[in-house]
Amino acid sequence: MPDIRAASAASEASAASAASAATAEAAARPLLEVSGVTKSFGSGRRRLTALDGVDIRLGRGETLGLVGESGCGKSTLARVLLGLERPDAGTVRFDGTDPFALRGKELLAWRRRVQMVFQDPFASLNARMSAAELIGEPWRTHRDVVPTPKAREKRVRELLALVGLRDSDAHRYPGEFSGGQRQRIGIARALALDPDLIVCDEPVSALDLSVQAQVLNVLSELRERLGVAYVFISHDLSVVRYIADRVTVMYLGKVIEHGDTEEVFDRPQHPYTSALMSAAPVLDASRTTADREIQLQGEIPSPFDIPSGCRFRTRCPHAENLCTTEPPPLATRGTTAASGTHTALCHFPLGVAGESAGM
Amino acid sequence: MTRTAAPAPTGTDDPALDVEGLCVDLSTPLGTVRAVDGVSFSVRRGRTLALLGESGCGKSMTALSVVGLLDPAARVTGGAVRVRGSDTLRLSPAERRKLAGPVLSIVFQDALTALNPVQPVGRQIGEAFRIHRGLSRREAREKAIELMTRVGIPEPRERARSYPHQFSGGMRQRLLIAMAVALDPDVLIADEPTTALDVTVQAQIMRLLRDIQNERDMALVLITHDLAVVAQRADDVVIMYAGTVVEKGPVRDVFSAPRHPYTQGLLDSVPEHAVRGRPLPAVPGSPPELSAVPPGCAFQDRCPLVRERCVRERPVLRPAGEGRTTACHFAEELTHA
Amino acid sequence: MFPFLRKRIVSSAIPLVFVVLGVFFLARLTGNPVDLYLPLSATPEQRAEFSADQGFDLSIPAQLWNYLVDAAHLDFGTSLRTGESAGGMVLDAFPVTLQLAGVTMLLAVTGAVLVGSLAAYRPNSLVDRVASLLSMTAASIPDFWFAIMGVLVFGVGLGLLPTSGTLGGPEIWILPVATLLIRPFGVLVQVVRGSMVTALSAPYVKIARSKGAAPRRVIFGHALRNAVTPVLTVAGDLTVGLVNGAVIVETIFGWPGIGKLMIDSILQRDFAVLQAAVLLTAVTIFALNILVDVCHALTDPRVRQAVPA
Amino acid sequence: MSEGITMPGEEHSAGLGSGAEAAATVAGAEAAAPGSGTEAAAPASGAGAAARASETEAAARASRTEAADRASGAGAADPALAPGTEAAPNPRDARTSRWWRMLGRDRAAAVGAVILGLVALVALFGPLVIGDRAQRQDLDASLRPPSLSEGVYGLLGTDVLGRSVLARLVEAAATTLSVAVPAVLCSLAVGSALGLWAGYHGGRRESLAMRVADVILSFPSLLIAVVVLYVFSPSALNIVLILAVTRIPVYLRTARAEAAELRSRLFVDAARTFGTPSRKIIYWHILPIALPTLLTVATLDFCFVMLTESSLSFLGIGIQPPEVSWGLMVAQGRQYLQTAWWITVLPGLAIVLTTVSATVLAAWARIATDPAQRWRLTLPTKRRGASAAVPPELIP
Amino acid sequence: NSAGGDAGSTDGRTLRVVLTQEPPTLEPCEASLTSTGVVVRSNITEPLVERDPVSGDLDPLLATGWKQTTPRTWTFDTRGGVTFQNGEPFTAEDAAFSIERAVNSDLACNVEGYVFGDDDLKVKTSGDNRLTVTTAEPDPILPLRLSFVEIVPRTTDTKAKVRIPIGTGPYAVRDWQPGAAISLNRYDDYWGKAPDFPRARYVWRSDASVRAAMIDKGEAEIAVALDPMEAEKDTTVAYPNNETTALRLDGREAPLDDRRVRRAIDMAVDRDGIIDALLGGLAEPAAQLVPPGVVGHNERIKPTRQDVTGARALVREAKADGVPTGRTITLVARNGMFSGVSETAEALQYQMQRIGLNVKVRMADTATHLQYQLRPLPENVGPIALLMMHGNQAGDTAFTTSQYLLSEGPQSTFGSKDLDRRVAEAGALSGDKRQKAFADLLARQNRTVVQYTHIAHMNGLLGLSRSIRYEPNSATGDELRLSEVGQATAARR
Ligand SMILES: Nc1ncnc2c1ncn2[C@@H]1O[C@H](COP(=O)(O)OP(=O)(O)OP(=O)(O)O)[C@@H](O)[C@H]1O
Ligand SMILES: Nc1ncnc2c1ncn2[C@@H]1O[C@H](COP(=O)(O)OP(=O)(O)OP(=O)(O)O)[C@@H](O)[C@H]1O
Ligand SMILES: [Mg+2]
Ligand SMILES: [Mg+2]
Repeated sequence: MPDIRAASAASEASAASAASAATAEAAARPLLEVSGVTKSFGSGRRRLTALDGVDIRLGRGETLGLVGESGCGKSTLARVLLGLERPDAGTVRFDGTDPFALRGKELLAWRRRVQMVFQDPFASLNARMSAAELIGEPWRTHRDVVPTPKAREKRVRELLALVGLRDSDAHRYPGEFSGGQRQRIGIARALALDPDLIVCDEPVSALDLSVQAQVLNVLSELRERLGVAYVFISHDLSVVRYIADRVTVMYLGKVIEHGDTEEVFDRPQHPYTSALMSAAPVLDASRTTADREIQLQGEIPSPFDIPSGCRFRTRCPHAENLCTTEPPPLATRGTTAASGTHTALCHFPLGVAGESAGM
Repeated sequence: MTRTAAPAPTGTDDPALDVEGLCVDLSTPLGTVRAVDGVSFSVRRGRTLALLGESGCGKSMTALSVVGLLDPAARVTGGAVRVRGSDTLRLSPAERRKLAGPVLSIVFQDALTALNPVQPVGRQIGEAFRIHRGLSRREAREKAIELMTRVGIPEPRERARSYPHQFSGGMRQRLLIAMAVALDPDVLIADEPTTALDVTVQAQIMRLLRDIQNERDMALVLITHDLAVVAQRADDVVIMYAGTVVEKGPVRDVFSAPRHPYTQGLLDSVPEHAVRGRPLPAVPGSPPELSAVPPGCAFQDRCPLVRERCVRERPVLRPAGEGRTTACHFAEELTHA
Repeated sequence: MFPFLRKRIVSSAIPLVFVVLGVFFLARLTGNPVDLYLPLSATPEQRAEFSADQGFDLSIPAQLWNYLVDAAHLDFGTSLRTGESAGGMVLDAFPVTLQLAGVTMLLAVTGAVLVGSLAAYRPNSLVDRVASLLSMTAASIPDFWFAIMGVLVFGVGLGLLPTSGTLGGPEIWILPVATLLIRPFGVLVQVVRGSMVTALSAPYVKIARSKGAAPRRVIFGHALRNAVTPVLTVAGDLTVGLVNGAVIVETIFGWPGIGKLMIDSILQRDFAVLQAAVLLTAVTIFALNILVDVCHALTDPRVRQAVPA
Repeated sequence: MSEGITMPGEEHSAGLGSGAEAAATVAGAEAAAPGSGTEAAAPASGAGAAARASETEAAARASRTEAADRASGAGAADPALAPGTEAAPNPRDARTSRWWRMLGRDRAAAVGAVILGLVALVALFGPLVIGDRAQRQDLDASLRPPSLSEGVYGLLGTDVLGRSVLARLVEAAATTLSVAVPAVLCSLAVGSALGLWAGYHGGRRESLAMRVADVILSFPSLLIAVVVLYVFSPSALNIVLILAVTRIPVYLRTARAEAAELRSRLFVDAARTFGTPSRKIIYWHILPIALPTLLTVATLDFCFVMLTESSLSFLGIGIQPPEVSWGLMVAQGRQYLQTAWWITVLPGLAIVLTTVSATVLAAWARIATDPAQRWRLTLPTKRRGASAAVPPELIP
Repeated sequence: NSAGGDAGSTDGRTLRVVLTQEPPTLEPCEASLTSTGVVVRSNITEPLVERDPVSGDLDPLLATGWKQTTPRTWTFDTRGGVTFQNGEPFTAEDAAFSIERAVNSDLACNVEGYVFGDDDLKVKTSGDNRLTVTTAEPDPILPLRLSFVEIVPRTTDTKAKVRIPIGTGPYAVRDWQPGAAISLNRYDDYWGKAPDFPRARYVWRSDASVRAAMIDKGEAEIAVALDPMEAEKDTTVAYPNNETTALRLDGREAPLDDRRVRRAIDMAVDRDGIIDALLGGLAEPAAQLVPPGVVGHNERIKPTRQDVTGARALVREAKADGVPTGRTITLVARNGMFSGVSETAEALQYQMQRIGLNVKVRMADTATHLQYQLRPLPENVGPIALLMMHGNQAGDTAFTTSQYLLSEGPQSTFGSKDLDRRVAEAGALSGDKRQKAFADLLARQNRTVVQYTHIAHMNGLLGLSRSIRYEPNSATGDELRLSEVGQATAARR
């Protein structure tokens, strides 16, 4: 992507320093550590547990893919990470500090470090603000980041260039951009504060194929050059497989599998993961899925009424009595790649060769 | 035309739906533009035709004009839509209403809003029977329950009294399908029936559609921009770009050997084929605004093969192999690439 | 639905208290009614005696306390003007207003639904534009002017209708109702049109049409019930306006309703009646709001199930 | 239900040909020039190419918009101002002229705007022109019918005190507006502020604000009017205050509903992730979006305020003579309905005309300010489809 | 009750009367309230004596004769053979009871304060037909005062006021539908001449145009208080109603404390213009507070002619002497005082401004207006010119002077010692001397005090359907005698 590289020297410099800092500390402690986060909505009989003891870890410059059925709590987790929602229990540690304990200046400082790219580029940009205003919006609050109007103008141009837009686009309004271009504005806005972590909540699912490719390219380019870490939420498995270093699979508010991307995709341990993989249609007509598709029975249980024991048992092809009574243990399997382990929450994790999706 | 319950005999070569040279004009801020420009395709009973293309290329518009549900801002300015031997575009509204349901039917994408939020779903599903068969409320309800059973809604008798918001997205989509196939239409158009759903649900829906299609021997027009779905589900594919058809043919052939650079680009940008860490080979740019489709080839701005001829001359659909057509001046180059 | 109602009832009762207190104090602000009820030549002693009789010599908090205690026993005092029980007077006057408001709103809503739907079905058609213009004009005609014109034209000029009054056949309703009707009708036509336009462009309407449903079925079977929410809200508020403010119609046509009673008792400083009347209308408005909520819940199953936040 | 479909008289060829399309094509070609010019300078490969291609595309689109605007507006595009030569058109000018053009497209709204403009001019400058004519009495000239022979001031006849009805209409315009406009603005400001705050925060603050609205609504406003106007002085200021207070709930509810809906929008979430304080989110993001609706409500409320003021006059507690408003004129003149219609019909007509104009203009403004609807104004009326809905908050 | 609306159908047997408002009560001791009296007096109940509205003489009614036996005692002979509508015979006991109830009880009857002040009366009966009334002070006009006491049977409640009375009058209440109508039936055992109409029915409309419309439409036979605009119709009759409008100038506040200014205001008013344009020509320019026919009315004082230049000169003169003529005078008027009141106020304001004064109008409601009208007068409100209307129903100037001319009079802002003394003296006189003393008094106020700018002696306007015959008189507004209404057998006038 030569033209992104051709962005101004300033951003190059900041990018370089961020990247080197990230590598230096990466081993020391994870950028993000979420443990036991629980979040529920409503009350009484209408109480809905959206997140139930979720743990995730993310190193600097890493990309974590988050997949799972609709309504399993991915977006809620993202909102917790962004501090938009306060968890009922559990801890969030960002670079060692708990963002929910922060106040005033410190809170603002933390806000600079975590940003979000939203699923819907149409809804997440205020249609009445120009691209420049949108990108500069964070600076209205963080006045010290780019103090002078001149510098802001310059920085907007840099950011536009960084995401592959032109200077002249600065004065256009979102309505005049295509979906892909809008999503780039969203990314540029997320970058305006030089964050360490960007949470992407389904950033490409509203876009069609060719645009999706453009946006994915911008994201991976930035990771390489600026060392940004991503939490990447998607239910398009091929996209996750393409972009993520690790994958976390969620089901009904719980993390049920976690591991390196290749591991999880090639040797899923949890029956749900495996079913998920098999359900995804593949392009290659020779490998039609009809024969090997694991058909899940029944509907996702209501989040108001989560099944006892293993929450997947109602639809699991391998469910046994044990699954009804006992919550499943965390099964860990030795790793193949250099870092991390491959864990699954299951009484009867699938074997290595067994029902692997074998992509 | 009066409805006859018996479906036309299968196996005839008469297409169940034959669209020919369909043109749709759209009034926009910049004047009238042609949103659908000479689209032709036909589909026989029991077969599935996929309409594929980028967002905004006119797929839905084509579908809506076939069923006669266009917005007032749009109107059909040319072409013919033939079902059961008559051109629906030339029928009066009342005659057209007689076709809607028993002959032509459509499933919309957005299951969240496509069901009437204030009516019990049973009533909505049974409505077609009340309109076309004059059944009583109770009979229509029984029919609705049957249909709900068919599409796999558990406890259909109780659920028939529920309202749409009490169903999950996937269930709602199934209800929409039930509604659309209620009267065994000859042709079912499914406009992005799974876009909003996640993979496991999507798989369920596609399976359901396939089963129902086989069972009732319908012609299915499947609109989507998901290549994988097309690859797995369709017999034939029509690829649209900026309101025109750029390539047409059996799915297997088209996907294995695209004869249009746009088809090629689409296939390339699928992440499934990509190597991690390497940039995806995306089709650069975005499609032309409808008000400014350039003279010559509509794809010229984004085409890697663009030549001077493409700017001057609009390529027409030409045969390119058996059962295949393409609209590219340089289709051969792709073939041999 | 019941928790929802319970919550609504509790939270709406609080304003009631404020209204009652507010009226009490506002009424006291208008001054002592003694002069109005004693002959011009009354002596200071007579005035003092009268004040004492009516309890106007007490401090305001003491008066308030007495009032609240009596009100708790459903005793709203006696009217200074007529010497009758204030509660009784108010209850006598109320049905008239309620009937007027009820009939008016019934007609306004039905008419507006018909006209508004027709206009919305073909936006910008001739029908639509005529309906819009007429409804806007109707909504901006001063009502007393319309009433007097009505009396002169239909009552005296054409001799078709009685000029005024409350006793008689259905024809006596025509002019008062028409006068009350014009504004709510004009407003509602526009609201119905607006929300019908939205409803008619909703996807479920497309689905209905794809099933071959005829226009009537589409409008009344599908769109209307979805469009009715804002119409209900507005109609509710318009009814509140009528309950509180049918003064002009009641004045002109001699209908002994609560609006006229209220303004008379304000002008006559007849506090007991005023307080009773305001309390009753406030309760009615409160009930009306609940009714509107219940209607919402009836027409929209989503509201019925909404978890109160 | 197929009004979208027209029956083509003869078979329509699938190719190009319609005039509109040709025009669009020309505009596109024109626009292509600058786009390709810039492209030459930049290197091209990969995603960069993608980005650049869309840039040119966007640029072309922008200039197309202008070109088309010009073409459709004036009917004659100036070739000298072709997009290529035009460095940076002053966006403000362009925007202003676009407003005018959009107004021109809606004949009813244009007429409404002219009427409102006239009323405003008359209200502003009329009193200067007429001097004390509105007050000058001549009991001998009482109740003269409109006539051409009595000079300008006799044009619309005289009232019972022999004052010129024309002069009084002019002076009344000023009073009426000086009551209605501040009343509407006050309630708009207070109600909106409260409603936005309540709607954005939700919870207890929301129910508090809603209860305040309930109290005001269930209070007989006549009582407040009588108390304030009879007990305190019945000045125009007090009428303004009363009207403003009683109308607050309308805006409060509307603003609350809008804010409650907007607070869950993604761009508000986005602003929160930057740490933007709520106050500023309301001001930057919510207010601008809620404003058109609120303004529409305000315009419609304008009508209500004028009518209420008139009803107050009917009950004798409105504007006090010798000040004069349209409402007062209607109310005072009603007893002469049979003998001297012009005293009451003319001010009534003024009220109706003004409010209908305002309503029509408000409907237009809603479309014109909504980027998603605006284009409808460029279509011929018949094909415009549904125009913007009157907001449900149009509560009297 | 068919097409005719509230007032019932046109059956020729029911006399339908449309009033301005519903009577708050029909309690006879409240009959001096116009809205009650117009229904009750001489229709349902009757007094001992009644005053002839035209001649001003007292005529016997339930008393056949009376005389002053001592300076403080009057004896009355009551009429025999009279029965109440409940069938009981009328005796002197009933008369005594009624006087006790109205004047001496704790009911706080309106008539008590209005006619009798604080003084209680001693009432004694001797036999069925003789009644003696003793006053604390000599009272030459006691019979006149007693004409305000309506006679009710002994069975009437003494603790509380009654809403529906029983009397000896020609009509008895049949039915009162609150808010809608009051129906009367002819009392067949009435001692006097039986009225023409067997039934009567009162309804009320506050809007004058609706009342007029009801006559036009044939929904009522009589409509009271029509707008002067209707005067040209042949279905209306004007009658002098004893009301006089005037501006009361508060002589305690500058610039009204200067007599020149007060006189200037008097000269500024265009009485003829106001009467012609605003009052439909239905009034007479006034120069005093009492109209002709009232004892004490002075024939010789003429209404002031409008003289703008003269008035301006006076104001200038006052100003030159340091009177702050620029101070804003508030002209207070009452909504609904008479038809066209707000226009009249505007006209007065304009005319006062033309002579160089600064005037603003304040239209008030009855209660507010009363605060300005009655002592204690409001403080710190600046100079007030109160537009007021005075009705001397009793027919004797004494009722006027005690209220409006005494310097401490309840409705007077100031006065002079000299005038106060003369008022006291005149009150003790009777006959021609009384007339002359009061006439002189009125002229003197115009010369020396100038508290009032008299405007007009008003006329009422009655709507009368062609089917009836009725001659209104000055009492009609307070006492509409249904028995005087006849069927129009021949063409009316
Ligand atoms: N504010 C809220 N109030 C109540 N329930 C909520 C709220 N936010 C989310 N939920 C519920 O929590 C559950 C998880 O929602 P969430 O949006 O996190 O799912 P998701 O995995 O992002 O789904 P999708 O793939 O559809 O975006 C859902 O059942 C949702 O209905
Ligand atoms: N009602 C409308 N008014 C104006 N333009 C419209 C309208 N409906 C569709 N269009 C435009 O017509 C073109 C074709 O739209 P269409 O809905 O057929 O696209 P599509 O291929 O179905 O896209 P998607 O995949 O996003 O559904 C688009 O450019 C769209 O913007
Ligand atoms: Mg989500
Ligand atoms: Mg579509």
